[in-house]
Amino acid sequence: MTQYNLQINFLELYRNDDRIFSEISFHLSEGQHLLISGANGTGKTSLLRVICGLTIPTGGTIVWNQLATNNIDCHYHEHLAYLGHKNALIPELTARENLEYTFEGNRSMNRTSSVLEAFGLNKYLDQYAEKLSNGQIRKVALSRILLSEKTLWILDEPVANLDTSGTQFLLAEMQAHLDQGGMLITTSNLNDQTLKPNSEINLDKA
Amino acid sequence: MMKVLRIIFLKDLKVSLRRWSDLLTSFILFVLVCLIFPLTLGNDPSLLLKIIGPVMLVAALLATLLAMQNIFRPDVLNGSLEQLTLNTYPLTLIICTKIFSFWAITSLPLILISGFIASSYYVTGNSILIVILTLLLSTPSLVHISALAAALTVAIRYPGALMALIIIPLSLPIMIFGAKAIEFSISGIDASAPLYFLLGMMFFTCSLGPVVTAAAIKISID
Amino acid sequence: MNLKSIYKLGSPPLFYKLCIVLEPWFLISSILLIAVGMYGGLFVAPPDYQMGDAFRIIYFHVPSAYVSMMAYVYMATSAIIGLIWRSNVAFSLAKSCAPIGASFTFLALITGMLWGKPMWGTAWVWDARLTSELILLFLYLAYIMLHLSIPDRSKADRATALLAIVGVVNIPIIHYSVVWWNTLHQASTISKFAKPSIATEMLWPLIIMILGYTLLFAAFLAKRTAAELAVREKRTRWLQTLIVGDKNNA
Amino acid sequence: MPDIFAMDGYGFYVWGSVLVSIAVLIINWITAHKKFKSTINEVKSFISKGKE
Repeated sequence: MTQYNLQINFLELYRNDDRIFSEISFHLSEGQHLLISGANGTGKTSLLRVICGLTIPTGGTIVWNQLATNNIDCHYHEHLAYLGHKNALIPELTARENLEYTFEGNRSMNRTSSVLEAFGLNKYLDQYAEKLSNGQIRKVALSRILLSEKTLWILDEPVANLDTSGTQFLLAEMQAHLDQGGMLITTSNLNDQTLKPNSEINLDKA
Repeated sequence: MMKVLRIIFLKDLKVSLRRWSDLLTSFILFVLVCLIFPLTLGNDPSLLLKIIGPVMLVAALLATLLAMQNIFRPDVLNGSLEQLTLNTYPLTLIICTKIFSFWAITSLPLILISGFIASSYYVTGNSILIVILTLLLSTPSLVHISALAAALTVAIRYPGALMALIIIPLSLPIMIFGAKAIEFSISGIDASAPLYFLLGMMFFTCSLGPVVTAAAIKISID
Repeated sequence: MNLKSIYKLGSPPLFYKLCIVLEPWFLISSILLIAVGMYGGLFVAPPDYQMGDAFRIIYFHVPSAYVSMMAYVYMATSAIIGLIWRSNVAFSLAKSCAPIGASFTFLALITGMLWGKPMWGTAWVWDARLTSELILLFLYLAYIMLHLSIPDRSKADRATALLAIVGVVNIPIIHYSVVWWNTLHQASTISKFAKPSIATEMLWPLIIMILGYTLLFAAFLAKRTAAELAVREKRTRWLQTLIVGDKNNA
Repeated sequence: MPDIFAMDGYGFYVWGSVLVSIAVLIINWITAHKKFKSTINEVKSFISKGKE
């Protein structure tokens, strides 16, 4: 049983001549939660996208299990689940079809129905995603992450648009994920409810 | 692996069918471009037989151009394409599947109707089959080239003209040989040479196109 | 010359200084060569027995056509290097090649048309070479337009690099399909600029003109690349000291 | 001397292409030079902005 860990060294990102962020370094191992905080426009989303490998950083390295993520032997993406501002739901498909479209992981039926039950989604499964409300769309997207069985969850403002019960359930699920040795990186605005992080990066100061 | 690609293929077919108005527009464009020539030139059979090759190819190019603007754009906007790039499966194969499903849904109707349009241009006998075969061999290349242009311009707000500027020079060989194949068969010459060329181009674009398109997608959603 | 010294060229400060130092030399030598070549081509070389004095246009057409194609290959090569090593120098070179190459393509087209008018009686007869040049111009325009329409610089660099590579793979295919199409249509026209055997006093000015144009291309490229590098590296110390140093001297 | 300019009656085309070539090349050089100058100025203003 390997211990997963993520090491970020001196990450920096420039767009044209504007600095988005620089000198970001941290270490994350199993069961740990990193919170990236900061006001709007301080580059939280950009940082998450760099950590996921969607954006190529101007400088710095991302190391997963002692292998740089651009190394061909590094199976970083097999362990990574990312949810950004965009919920990645295809409006022309129903909620159920959108969920089935995540073709990874062989989760149990019980688990699936309990997650959907807790989010109160069961009634809406056969509606087209374009007919769902923002909160419901967010819940479908989040259930996709919860059911993904990946080690590292990277969530951009996970509780945005969620109602109280949904938030409670999500926080509990995130805690359970950490307890099972999962890893978690989230961003949040200061007034969001969130779990207590093991470490925090505040982009306001950087 | 094959199962995953089949899921993507079927899902793309389903989504495209639910966006049927887009597809209908490009199909109608194809038919209208083909119809406008007889209507404006008059129905002189010798003239129409002369122009059917280029008209068919240009109409197919325009229809492909129109349809392909939307191959990646909606998925980029709703974020599902970036989830596909984060997948463990090779993006090249996913893109290839996507392009193939798009081809099936946008180009197959054109190929099916091309026989009727050819006969309205007074094309007879074997030449109708050659017209259909030409479109069958040239549309995959056109779709792959357009997919590359669409991937490069996916982050641009109004990509239409720029896509045309990229696609038309690159697809010139296909246009030339496609038009020639039709012209040859109508004038009774053996059309196999240009058809072999089209087949070669089809293999060339289908094998290398998705690799470049996948790279372009990764750059565009950066 | 070992591999390491080539690798060093990828360093922006070194390349910037090299551009600044070499640019005047390229410019002066190319002006000299072009002057000699023009004298040779316009006054020394005997008129062609078939085309008379009109053939002298080739001393302007052939070099610009040559440079236009070389520039595209150069652009695509730099683009590949840029994509592989993420080198700012290579991307600056590729981006700077495009407008220069486009203007040489334009020149090749204009001079080709000026040659075609007295020869064919009309400026444009869909000659295979001219048609290929026209397509080349469109490929350059697509590259430039794509670069202009993507605001993020590094994204634009990489997207256009792909386009340049696809273009350079396609150019031979496009060229030969145009030639093939042309032989079916226009087999009768005299469309060959290059004679199988060309007299020495006709040949040397042409070679000198080609050399001169190439060096001129190098001079333009050096200037534009230096500018492009300066934009990209403006937050680095080496460039700031270089430029502020310039100010102190002046 | 007029012979040279007449060029067998092709004078317009030959000298035309000479002039066009020279003009385009000079314009090319001017734009490159202007671009370089404006870039240097841009960098200078960038530096002075950084100092403030």
